[in-house]
Amino acid sequence: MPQLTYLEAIRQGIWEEMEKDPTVFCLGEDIGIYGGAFKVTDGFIDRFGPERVVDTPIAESAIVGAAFGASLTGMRPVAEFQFMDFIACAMNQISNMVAKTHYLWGAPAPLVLRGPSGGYVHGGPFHSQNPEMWFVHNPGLKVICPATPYDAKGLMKAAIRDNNPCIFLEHKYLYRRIKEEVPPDDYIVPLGKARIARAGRDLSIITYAALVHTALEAAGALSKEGIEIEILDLRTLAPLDQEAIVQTVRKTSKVIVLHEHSRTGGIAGEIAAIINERAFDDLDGPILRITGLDSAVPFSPPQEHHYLPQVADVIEQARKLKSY
Amino acid sequence: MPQLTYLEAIRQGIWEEMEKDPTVFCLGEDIGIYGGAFKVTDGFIDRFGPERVVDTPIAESAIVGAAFGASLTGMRPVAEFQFMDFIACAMNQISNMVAKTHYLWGAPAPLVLRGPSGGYVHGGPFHSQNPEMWFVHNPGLKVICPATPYDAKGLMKAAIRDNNPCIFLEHKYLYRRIKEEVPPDDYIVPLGKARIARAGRDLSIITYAALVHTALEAAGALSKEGIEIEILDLRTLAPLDQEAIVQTVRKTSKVIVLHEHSRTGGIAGEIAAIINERAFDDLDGPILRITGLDSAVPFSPPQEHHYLPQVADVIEQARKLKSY
Amino acid sequence: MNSLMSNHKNKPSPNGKRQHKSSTRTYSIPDYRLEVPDYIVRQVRSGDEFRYEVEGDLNTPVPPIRDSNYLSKQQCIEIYRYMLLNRRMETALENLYKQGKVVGGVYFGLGQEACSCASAYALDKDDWFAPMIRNQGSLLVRGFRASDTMMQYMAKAGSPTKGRDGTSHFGDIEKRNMVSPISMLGDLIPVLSGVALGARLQGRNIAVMTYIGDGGQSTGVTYEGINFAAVQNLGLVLFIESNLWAYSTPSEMQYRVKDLAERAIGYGIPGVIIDGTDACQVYDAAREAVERAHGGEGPTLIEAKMMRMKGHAIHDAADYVPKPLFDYWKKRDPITRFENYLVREKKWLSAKENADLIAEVERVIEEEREIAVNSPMPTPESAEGGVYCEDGCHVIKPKYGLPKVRTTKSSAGPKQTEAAVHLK
Amino acid sequence: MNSLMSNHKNKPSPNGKRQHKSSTRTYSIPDYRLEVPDYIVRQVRSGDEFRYEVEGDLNTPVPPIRDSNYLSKQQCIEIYRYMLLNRRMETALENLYKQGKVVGGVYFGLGQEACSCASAYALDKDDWFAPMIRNQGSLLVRGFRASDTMMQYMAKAGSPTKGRDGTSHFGDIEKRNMVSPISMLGDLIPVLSGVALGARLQGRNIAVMTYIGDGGQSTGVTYEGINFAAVQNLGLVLFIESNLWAYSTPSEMQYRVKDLAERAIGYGIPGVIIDGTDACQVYDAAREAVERAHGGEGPTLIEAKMMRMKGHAIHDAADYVPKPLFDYWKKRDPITRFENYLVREKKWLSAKENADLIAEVERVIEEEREIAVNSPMPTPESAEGGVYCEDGCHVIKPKYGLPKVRTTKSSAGPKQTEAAVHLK
Ligand SMILES: Cc1ncc(C[n+]2csc(CCOP(=O)(O)OP(=O)(O)O)c2C)c(N)n1
Ligand SMILES: Cc1ncc(C[n+]2csc(CCOP(=O)(O)OP(=O)(O)O)c2C)c(N)n1
Ligand SMILES: [Mg+2]
Ligand SMILES: [Mg+2]
Repeated sequence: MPQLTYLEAIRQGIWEEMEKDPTVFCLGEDIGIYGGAFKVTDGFIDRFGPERVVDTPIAESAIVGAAFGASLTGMRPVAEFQFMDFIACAMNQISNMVAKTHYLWGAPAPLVLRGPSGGYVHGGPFHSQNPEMWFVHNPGLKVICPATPYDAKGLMKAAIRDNNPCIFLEHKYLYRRIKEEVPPDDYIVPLGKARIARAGRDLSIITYAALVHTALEAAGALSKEGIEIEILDLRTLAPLDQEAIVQTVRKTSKVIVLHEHSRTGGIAGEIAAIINERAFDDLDGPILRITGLDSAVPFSPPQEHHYLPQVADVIEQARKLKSY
Repeated sequence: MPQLTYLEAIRQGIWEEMEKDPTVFCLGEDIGIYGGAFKVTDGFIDRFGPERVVDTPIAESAIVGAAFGASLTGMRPVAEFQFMDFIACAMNQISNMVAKTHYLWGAPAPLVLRGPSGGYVHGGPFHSQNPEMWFVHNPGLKVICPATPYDAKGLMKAAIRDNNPCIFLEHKYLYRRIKEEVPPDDYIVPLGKARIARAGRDLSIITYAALVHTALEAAGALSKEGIEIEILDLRTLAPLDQEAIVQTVRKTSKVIVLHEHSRTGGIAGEIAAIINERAFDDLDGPILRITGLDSAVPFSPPQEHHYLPQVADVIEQARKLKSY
Repeated sequence: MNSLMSNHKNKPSPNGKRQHKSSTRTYSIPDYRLEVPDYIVRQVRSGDEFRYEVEGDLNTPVPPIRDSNYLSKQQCIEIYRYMLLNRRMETALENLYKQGKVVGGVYFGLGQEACSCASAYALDKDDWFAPMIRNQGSLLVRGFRASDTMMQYMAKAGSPTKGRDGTSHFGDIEKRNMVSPISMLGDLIPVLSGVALGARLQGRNIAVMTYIGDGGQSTGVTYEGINFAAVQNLGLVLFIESNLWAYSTPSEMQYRVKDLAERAIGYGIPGVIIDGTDACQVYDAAREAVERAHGGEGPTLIEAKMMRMKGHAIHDAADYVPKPLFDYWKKRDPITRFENYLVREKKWLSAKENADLIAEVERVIEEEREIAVNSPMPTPESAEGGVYCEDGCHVIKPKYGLPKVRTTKSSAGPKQTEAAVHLK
Repeated sequence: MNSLMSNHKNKPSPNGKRQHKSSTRTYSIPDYRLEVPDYIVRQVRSGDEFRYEVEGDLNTPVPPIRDSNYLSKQQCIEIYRYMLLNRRMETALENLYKQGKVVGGVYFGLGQEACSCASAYALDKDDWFAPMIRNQGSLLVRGFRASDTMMQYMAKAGSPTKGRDGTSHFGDIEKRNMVSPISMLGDLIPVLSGVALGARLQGRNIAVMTYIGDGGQSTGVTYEGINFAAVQNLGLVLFIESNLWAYSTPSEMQYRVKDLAERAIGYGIPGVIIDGTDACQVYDAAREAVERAHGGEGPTLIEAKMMRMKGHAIHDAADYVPKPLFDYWKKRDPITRFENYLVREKKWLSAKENADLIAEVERVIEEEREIAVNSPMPTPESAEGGVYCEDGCHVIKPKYGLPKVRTTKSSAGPKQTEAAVHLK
């Protein structure tokens, strides 16, 4: 099986869907001849032509609006945000137009809004954001955050085939840093199903995207101390796999939620609430949060390092919780 | 002391600040001669002139941008959204321009973005929203949600004087429905301090805005059954008064969080996480959530009633939790 | 990529290099009106209060209807009938409101019926459209029933959104090709452009028509959408309904240019001005724009001048509107004028036929009202479900046929790029 | 409320009512260029690939510099010096990048130095401005040090944002009246308008200058901002930096009109075209716009035509740009041309003086580089704090004096309205 980077896996996922289904097309800024700021759609225009690889003006509300409009005619648009930070520029279009459509008037809107998110690359406050919670707290959207090349391809294909608007957050730190064997075949990873990234008995870390790898590294180190960590990779934040969350809590009774976006109002809160509701009696210690700080993401490497969760933070908190 | 409605109290708060401080001015759609869709600024233009009561084009990003720009020159703008639902149209300006300013480059941005939010008036999906969580999850903003006329005036005055950007959500259901004695003097209610709206020993309900009144009504009924509810009115969601939350949990050991916005990603999650972190051992039962459903707010009265938390829901959940 | 309409005249300057070149540019903005009103509205202080005042000549005679280049007698009568239906439906809604049967408010298109009805009348079946709040007449033309709109206002179970939304906020992607509006103004414009993009990918140049107010057009997304359609050469037919007011704000405070049609210049697309109270002008402009769309010639901006003849919604008495403006435009009532045109001028309808037609319309509206009133309220539980399109809830397929796929000799698989990228 | 620039000629039509009125409208868009380039860029297929191709006459001679109506010899030399500083600073940044000292990428204003420097040079001390990413020269003119920008790029503790942000993302509301840009394009425009609004409330008509690219202007917020300034008659001086590219996208795919200055028409404000590589044209246009602003005459849109002479940022080799375009614009290098003008044409600088000036600039940049390199990195903990402006962290007071308050006889207290409202 070929080794693919996370980025190549995403690219392959979109490419295969475009080959297979003529209703799939791409639009976004600089995605044509240039192939996108991160080269995700490199070569697409040569293969599929400018009709299906539409380079747009810099106008995020128009991009989302046009994608939505096209989806109403039965197309499956895949719209790129050059950086997910710019999704705020299309907030109304996404929240009030796209997300509410099916509930209000019954029209399916099978579109994918994708782009790079996340930090750890010194992108500064406007190129490192993790805006997922806005959309998790916006009924009608699916929010997808893959951690591995295999998942990235399979989730992308699932998102394109899904009949709902999907926000697909590609972690830019992972784009070229991780590689794994990815089947060249047509497979999907279903939306809404978490996966155990590592099994363990002592303590669960619930996380997703780049931090799955942080958690894995910490778990490796902790294992040497005899602490066996279970890592739940959520894969999608909406729908959220409540069953999987409850199961891992039942198994380990101790939970750390690890996320990159800023703490207050983050997904850790939602998970804490779910655990309270569904597994209150199974809990053997407080749910700990390891998260980004409550500020913008600072630019300077020492500051960004301090802002973002690190392996050492995970190890420290895990030790603390283990001995609670 | 004169009896004022919630709306009149807000109006008085802004009016007094404008009388006192010539740097305070208002801008927004239809706020001048018309006095605003809800008449909050009725008569302001006659008193303060069109220079300080600026009727703007329909352009929310321009309104927020202009307010922000003016604030950089030492003004204290108070910008109205005709409905808070339309705040999504200014999301980028708020999130990336205004909220990050002080952290990134040290400029204070003393502005207030205010407007009617909330349901219970059959406003339908685009005139009933509670967008507060987007801003709670956006470091740099203060998010204010008064429940009473007294607080509405005092919090408004505090917001105008605050050196940070404040999102001031006025619950439109309360505008003309509740009245209380409001001192005609200059007082403020500090941002970030919750208040006990009713003391009790059996169970805490943590809530804010219109639902404080729902909780009070339920508490009255439950009291007759011998269940004594403590009601914590958060007043501001950012900053969130963690101390007050922890104290009420310590006192009653049982918590219901009651909010109107849709469940997933709501403030109940954040509160659950805080309680877990800071009062885990004090908890004697799962934290229950009574919230809006995970959908848009439907228009039809029976549906809206079903969507929104009601007194009966509170009573039912409180009984359940009491006997946990 | 030249402006379609502009004609650049850069003559060399006479007196040397310190002068700039002759900077006169001429553009074509056809203005089909037979009368160009001349007044402005200002914010003025009067005593202790501010109010709006109108200044200008408000005593000009009512212009005639401009003969259509396209409409037959029968078609004119049909449009007239839709305008009557539109107005009677709104009268019925007003009554339902007074009877306490409406949830929320009622929005009226009074004075704008020609614009709603004659515009939508120019669309083909396969074209798409989206109404704004005042275009309740457009819905009738596109085959929705008056009871649909009435049930929306009454939040009935039988309404197109089953109670979940009100007013003209509903859509139909199956039969009538309508996108549901949302309250936020302007967002529909890129959406309709996207509909045209989708259709074109399926091999069809369709027209996509929507409306925006003189107030709503101030939103940035309006121009993102117009520009997108211009650059992509999509068949957007955008009516700017210049009805002088945006809620309580006169258009003078919304923009600084005389005619919003002039905005078309900056987008390199045709801009046209019409009298929005003249059904023939509305139809002709719409039809020409629709034909351009069908021919793949791109978008058209049509500014229809008229006046909103009631308040913003039923709660609003519009006290802020200077009375003389109402008087002026009342004389230009689109239905009265069209009636005169058909009955007196053209004699295409006898007085009797006209009376019969009006009676028939009233009968229809009464029947529709009955249906609407008799629809039950939705159950509370019907608030649940439908947030997502679950498996099997809809079959999604391209509306106009499978897109043709360009075949290239290009590599069978995606590139394996190691190119430099923005952030690593 | 009439368009400032338009001249409506509505002649009655010759052949009866079926024709529309003569629809020609003329506007003034002064074009100060001494050369109007004539080419277009298109997306074309070549073999298995798509690429951009330029078509047109690229062999025209380089135009002379247009004498300024305002600048003295000394001022010209000063602007020239800033342009040199601008370029050398960017060369230094490129070297720092190669030495691995820069965090993230580097953005260049190569080919655009005249536009950055001569525009900012036209501002008074009390005016405000905000740069975009390529306006690093403007910062120097406004009194920031080259080391400020260098430290930003190296994310140093001594940088204006203390490491929290990079590039030209910093501001100063105390001394230099600069608003920090954010990455999202267009949002600054309403913000600068708001600055002018704030100042006007304090009794001052100031100019507020900012820039937007031929790409960035496609954002809706750009036009919300322009319109706000137009309606409020605020002293916005907006430079559209038409440098042919927006990242990899040619301006032909960004909009469909020939000159973005034409957008001014639709906003009822003056639009001007200049050669952005000619410092004198830039200055004169900026100065006239600033004077309009100071006189309370409202906003001005200035389109500066030039070319981005490097990739989007340092990682981008700009392979997509057709080579002949680079060749064409290389001959129009703003610094070489201005140097020729000062040294050969005007003889305002001898060769020796010019060499001394260049040497002095290089010395300054080297000193600044030293300062910047020697600044420490911030501590990790410095990521914390400052999210809110806590009590006492800033004293907020009106910059230009307390606003004058209108006194009215109106009631001493607010109204107690029971008027009908939107939703109850
Ligand atoms: C983005 C946005 N901001 C504010 C509003 C509130 N609002 C609803 S209608 C309206 C006035 C619209 O005026 P106009 O566009 O001229 O349409 P008209 O009512 O005259 O038909 C306003 C301000 C809105 N719907 N959307
Ligand atoms: C709203 C928004 N969308 C996308 C981007 C990403 N982006 C940054 S610069 C750029 C190109 C800008 O081109 P232009 O405005 O012409 O400026 P230039 O680089 O040519 O100076 C893009 C697409 C952005 N910064 N903001
Ligand atoms: Mg209007
Ligand atoms: Mg550019």
